[in-house]
Amino acid sequence: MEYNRKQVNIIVNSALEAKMVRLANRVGVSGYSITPMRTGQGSTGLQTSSSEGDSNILFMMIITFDKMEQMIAEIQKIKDRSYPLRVFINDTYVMDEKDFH
Amino acid sequence: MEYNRKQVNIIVNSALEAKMVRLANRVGVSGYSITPMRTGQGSTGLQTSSSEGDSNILFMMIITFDKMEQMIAEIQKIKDRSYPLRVFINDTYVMDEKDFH
Amino acid sequence: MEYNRKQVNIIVNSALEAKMVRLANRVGVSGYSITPMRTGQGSTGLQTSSSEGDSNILFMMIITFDKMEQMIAEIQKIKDRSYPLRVFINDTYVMDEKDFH
Amino acid sequence: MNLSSLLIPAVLFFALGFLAKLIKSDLKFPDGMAKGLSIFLLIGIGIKGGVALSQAEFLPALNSVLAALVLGFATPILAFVWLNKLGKVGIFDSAAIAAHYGSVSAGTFLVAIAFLDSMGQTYESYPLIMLAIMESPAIIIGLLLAIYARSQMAKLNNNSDPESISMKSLLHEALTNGSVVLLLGAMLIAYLVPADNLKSVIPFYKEMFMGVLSLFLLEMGMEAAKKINEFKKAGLVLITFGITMPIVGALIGLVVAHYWLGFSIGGVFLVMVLAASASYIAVPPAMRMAIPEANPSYYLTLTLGLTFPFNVVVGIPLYYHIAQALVG
Amino acid sequence: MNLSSLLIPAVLFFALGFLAKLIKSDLKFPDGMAKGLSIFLLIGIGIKGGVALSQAEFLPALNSVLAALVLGFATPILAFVWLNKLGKVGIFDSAAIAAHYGSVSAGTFLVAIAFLDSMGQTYESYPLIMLAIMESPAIIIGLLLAIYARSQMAKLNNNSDPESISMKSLLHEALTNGSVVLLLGAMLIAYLVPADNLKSVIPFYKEMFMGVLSLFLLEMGMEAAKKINEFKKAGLVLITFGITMPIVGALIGLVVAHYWLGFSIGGVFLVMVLAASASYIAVPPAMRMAIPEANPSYYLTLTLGLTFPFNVVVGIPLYYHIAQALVG
Amino acid sequence: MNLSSLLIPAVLFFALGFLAKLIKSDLKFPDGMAKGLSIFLLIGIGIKGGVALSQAEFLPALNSVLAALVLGFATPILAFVWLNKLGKVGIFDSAAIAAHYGSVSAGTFLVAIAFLDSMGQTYESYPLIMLAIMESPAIIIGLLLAIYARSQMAKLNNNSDPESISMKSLLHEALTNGSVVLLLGAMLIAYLVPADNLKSVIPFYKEMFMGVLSLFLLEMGMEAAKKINEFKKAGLVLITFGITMPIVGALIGLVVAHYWLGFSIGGVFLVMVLAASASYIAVPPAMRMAIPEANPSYYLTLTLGLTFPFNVVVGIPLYYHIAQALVG
Ligand SMILES: Nc1ncnc2c1ncn2[C@@H]1O[C@H](COP(=O)(O)O)[C@@H](O)[C@H]1O
Ligand SMILES: Nc1ncnc2c1ncn2[C@@H]1O[C@H](COP(=O)(O)O)[C@@H](O)[C@H]1O
Ligand SMILES: Nc1ncnc2c1ncn2[C@@H]1O[C@H](COP(=O)(O)O)[C@@H](O)[C@H]1O
Ligand code: NA
Ligand code: NA
Ligand code: NA
Repeated sequence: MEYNRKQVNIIVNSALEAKMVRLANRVGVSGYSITPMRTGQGSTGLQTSSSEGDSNILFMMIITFDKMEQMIAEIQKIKDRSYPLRVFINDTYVMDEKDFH
Repeated sequence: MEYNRKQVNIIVNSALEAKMVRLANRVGVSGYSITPMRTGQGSTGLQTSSSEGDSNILFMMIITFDKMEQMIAEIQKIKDRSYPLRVFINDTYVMDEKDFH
Repeated sequence: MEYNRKQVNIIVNSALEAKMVRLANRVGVSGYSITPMRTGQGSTGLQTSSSEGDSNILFMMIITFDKMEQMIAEIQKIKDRSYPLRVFINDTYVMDEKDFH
Repeated sequence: MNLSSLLIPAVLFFALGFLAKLIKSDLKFPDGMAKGLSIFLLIGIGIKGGVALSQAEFLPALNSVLAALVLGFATPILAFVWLNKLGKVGIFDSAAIAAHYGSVSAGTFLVAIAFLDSMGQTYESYPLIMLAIMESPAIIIGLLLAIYARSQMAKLNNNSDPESISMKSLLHEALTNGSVVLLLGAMLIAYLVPADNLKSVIPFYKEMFMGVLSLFLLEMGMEAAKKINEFKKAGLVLITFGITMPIVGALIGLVVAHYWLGFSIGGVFLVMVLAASASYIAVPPAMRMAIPEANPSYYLTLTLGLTFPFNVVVGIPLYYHIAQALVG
Repeated sequence: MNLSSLLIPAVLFFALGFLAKLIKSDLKFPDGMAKGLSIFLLIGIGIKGGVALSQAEFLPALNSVLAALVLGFATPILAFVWLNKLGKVGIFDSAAIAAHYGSVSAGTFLVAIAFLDSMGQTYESYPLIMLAIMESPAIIIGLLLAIYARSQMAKLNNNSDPESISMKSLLHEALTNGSVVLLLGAMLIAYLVPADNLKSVIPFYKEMFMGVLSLFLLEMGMEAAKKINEFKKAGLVLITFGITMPIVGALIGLVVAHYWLGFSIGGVFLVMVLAASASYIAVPPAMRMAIPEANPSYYLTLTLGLTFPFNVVVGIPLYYHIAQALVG
Repeated sequence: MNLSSLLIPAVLFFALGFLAKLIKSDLKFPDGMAKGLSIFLLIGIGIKGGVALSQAEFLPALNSVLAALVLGFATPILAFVWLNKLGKVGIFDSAAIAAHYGSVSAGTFLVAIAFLDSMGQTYESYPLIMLAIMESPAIIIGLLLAIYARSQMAKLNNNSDPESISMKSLLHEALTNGSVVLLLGAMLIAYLVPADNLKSVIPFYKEMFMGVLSLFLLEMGMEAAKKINEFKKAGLVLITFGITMPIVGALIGLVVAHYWLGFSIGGVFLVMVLAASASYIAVPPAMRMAIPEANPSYYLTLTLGLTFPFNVVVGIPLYYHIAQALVG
């Protein structure tokens, strides 16, 4: 358990999924995972997955600290254009250094 | 990454989803997210999502330490009435202080 | 929040789900949870859930440190046989000591 | 009764699903498919029931409803006494399991219909109405038993303040259950809508019905097989109960349908199946909510893993044989 | 207009879903079911439209397309002025909401068709083509309004560099929208494919259509009811708008369909419904992307929680009554 | 061969899906929808096959099965030699890819059937049986090649102990594959069930078949387009293989179907399509499990992103043209 990584989690409406993928490619992360969410409640109201505009995804990347810093800078730009990305970051250990970067 | 929050995760049968929502509203958290799970194994046997009574959800809230303490107290009351909530809590950092509280 | 546990997360193709379940039973963990993922990008390309061979799951176990060490040893054996398991581990606190072990 | 009567798609697809999991096939249904199929089936059966109701005569319909209520209230009490008093099963588990066996399984009922259809055997339409009625009473009985159990427990622990549950929330639990709402709702809709307007949805709900049922049973076969590993935890008392209770239920159903309702072979058989079957879709979430003290793996293992396959493969031809012998 | 005209399965299933959530039933549709059903419906309606198109005469078809474009561009501008200038609603929210009301709701349109069918009332097929056309213009108007809004904001903040959006990406957003692609794509396919080849998919898309619609409306009834709690946040101006805008829209549709297009009662009624309805599937994701500054809970609450139920239950019989009075 | 023969809904929906992703539409199918549709299609095709089997004559049926086995065992070996010996592709990747090309794609086969139907061209029903047979042999060959590869590797590394795999688990992997179980299971059911009993599920599996296929191909068109970005990683050898191997396969199929089985144009064409097609549903999970050393992005990109679209758009009319020239 020596390999520290940052687990960057973004909760965002599924309409912005392609935007997130482009972001990940721009920053050049080694991978990402997308999980659909059934229901979400927040400042923009209840989202219940009845249609694409009403659905959240969890966009998750496990990356190095450096990549995380780049990522945060890019996310900030998107947030500045009023896109409501909800971002939280967990410390994580990875079994294989080369799996996630 | 100065903004510390608690990521409170509750694994619970989907039959109790409405109960969890009421709980979150009672405590007054700023939001929550619900993810369906496909399969779960635990002390109450295998749950494989074949029907509502056979399905788990992950009910997740990112909240302040204070809210977490209130939440835990409320959850304890529900657990005392024998509802099998499986609760685990992660430390997390949020990009925007006002996003999660 | 005194009860420390390890949250062991494995991202793996759904074709290997049964293998993971057997692993968990062999090590003797108290439970596990499986969440389907919609999309994944990594070294083996894009996975978009169009079929079983094209789908990822998140296989998650919350266990003690000792169990985690056993688990990692077993996972390593599987990885040595070239199965691409992506493993990351988070620290977590559990509300009830007896819920997760 | 010859074996070829079991050669109906519904039963064979169930067997295929069961077998698939026994040979450890990696066959999987996508998440939510079983739930989607069961929503379709409940609506389809509700519509059938509503059409039946709109064509029914008042007195026999009323009689059927009464009989359904009697069955729905009596069988779970019998099951509870059996489990708790005779079988020494814990009081909460007994209450929860009893609620499942007092309620009905639409899946089992539909196989029974397919079985009759495959033999060209006619039947009264009243059992369709009874199905919709019989979902709820057992849930109410389950809740009442849990209240009783909690007060017993409180007495035992000298604890004076058992969590009380109001009559209102009790009825709410029983009548707002998702399956009940779909079944009764679709029934009411089919009852209200003029026949001409109903035509537009008939191709969907009627002609596709048996095909959707085959898919549903394929999935349920897999689910039943998955529960088999959990049997060891259940113990002998429960396993015996899971096989003998349906038979006893069927016999009670026989008496009610033959002596009270005076149904023909087909109708008697369907009421037997209703009484013999145990819920594995509608009641589990209700019990999760209402009797958290009970262990869900017991009731799901028993109803889905044992009683459902037993009824589909052994029970249905057996009950038909009995109905024929008595009524025919 | 008598009440029994509302006794069509589509409306009653909507009511059932709505009621289920009002009585707090635990009825749930599996994740993705609503999306799957709406994909089916859009393709089905596209095919209907394509068949209509292949049988249409050129001039009236062209006229309908023009009328659809006029309605699609004019009504969102009206809505925007109403909201922002009269109602003092924020400029971005006004733009986003306007786009929803300028676009159309296929669900509402389908209920209207079921309504006509149940009464044996015939109608022109041109409104089917208009439906496909009317999805996009309002999205474009919404984006243009947002650009305008941003430049207004920039002026206000003495900020000289508003994020500019190219004409190309604007059209892209409007024409690659998933619902638009399905609707126009299926229409084109049905138009191109020789009638004989199309036959193979007809049982699926035509005969099952109303049944699938009933399931979809059941789910949408539940979704509409879930949005009700959010009303308090919306405020009186928006709530009033959500009920009066459809009526105004219907009247504009009436003028266009009657005086310009010269449709019969059925056709006039359908155009009224198109103009009265507001999108809750196609436009929300487009606005999430294009006007992130607007609050999504406003437009989803209004269109799905208020205007959709209003149109289905009150609007449709009302518009028909008006169409009959004027045209009949 | 004129272009209008491609104007069948199946092909056009595939093209629509492909196009939708090329123009970066946000069109999305809900999770699990593609899987659900493919379950339906496999059962539907299995039922067709079972009905065909129950009406087949013994000798030609046996002959077809033998021919299917020969094709299923021979073509993956050819593909392996081609890739590994000629193309210098890594030994594990070669083995895994070979298994995909030795197996078949039900989706491609169904488009071929729709193609024949649209032209009113008849065909033998034996290819339906061959389809069910041809899923498994290539999986077995793939596993055997992997065992061989591992022992080669062990020799290379002077490693004496390659992980051995038993004959039993090898057969298990090939025969419990989800797609194989569905196809063979449904076939067996349709074979066993008396025609009268089967009638109840026919509206579902037969009349809806082409409609469901259109939805499935729409989704697969989107999936194929998504894989296009991955081509650069595949390299020229693999891309060339992905287009020429189907043609070579089709020619082998031609020889087998014409000279050995003596089929008519329709039958020859279908066998060509079987041999030309590559699996993208049944085999990938089997290879994930059995040859973890291979890179899944190669085989999914090739089969789904290249060979499938090639066969649907170019191959099918081409093979038909060849079959006509030779047999007609
Ligand atoms: N405090 C929270 N905890 C967990 N999830 C949240 C929280 N706040 C917001 N979310 C998620 O983020 C989504 C968007 O939030 P919002 O933009 O505030 O409406 C919500 O629909 C939830 O899924
Ligand atoms: N040790 C564990 N790790 C991860 N998930 C667990 C664990 N134990 C239980 N769960 C999840 O919690 C659900 C309920 O657990 P239980 O109430 O013990 O049956 C299970 O179905 C699993 O989804
Ligand atoms: N850096 C990463 N962050 C998050 N998920 C990842 C990452 N890398 C890989 N994954 C996930 O793991 C799966 C398998 O990765 P791979 O074996 O590298 O193709 C991918 O499809 C993703 O779902
Ligand atoms: Na019963
Ligand atoms: Na409108
Ligand atoms: Na092949």
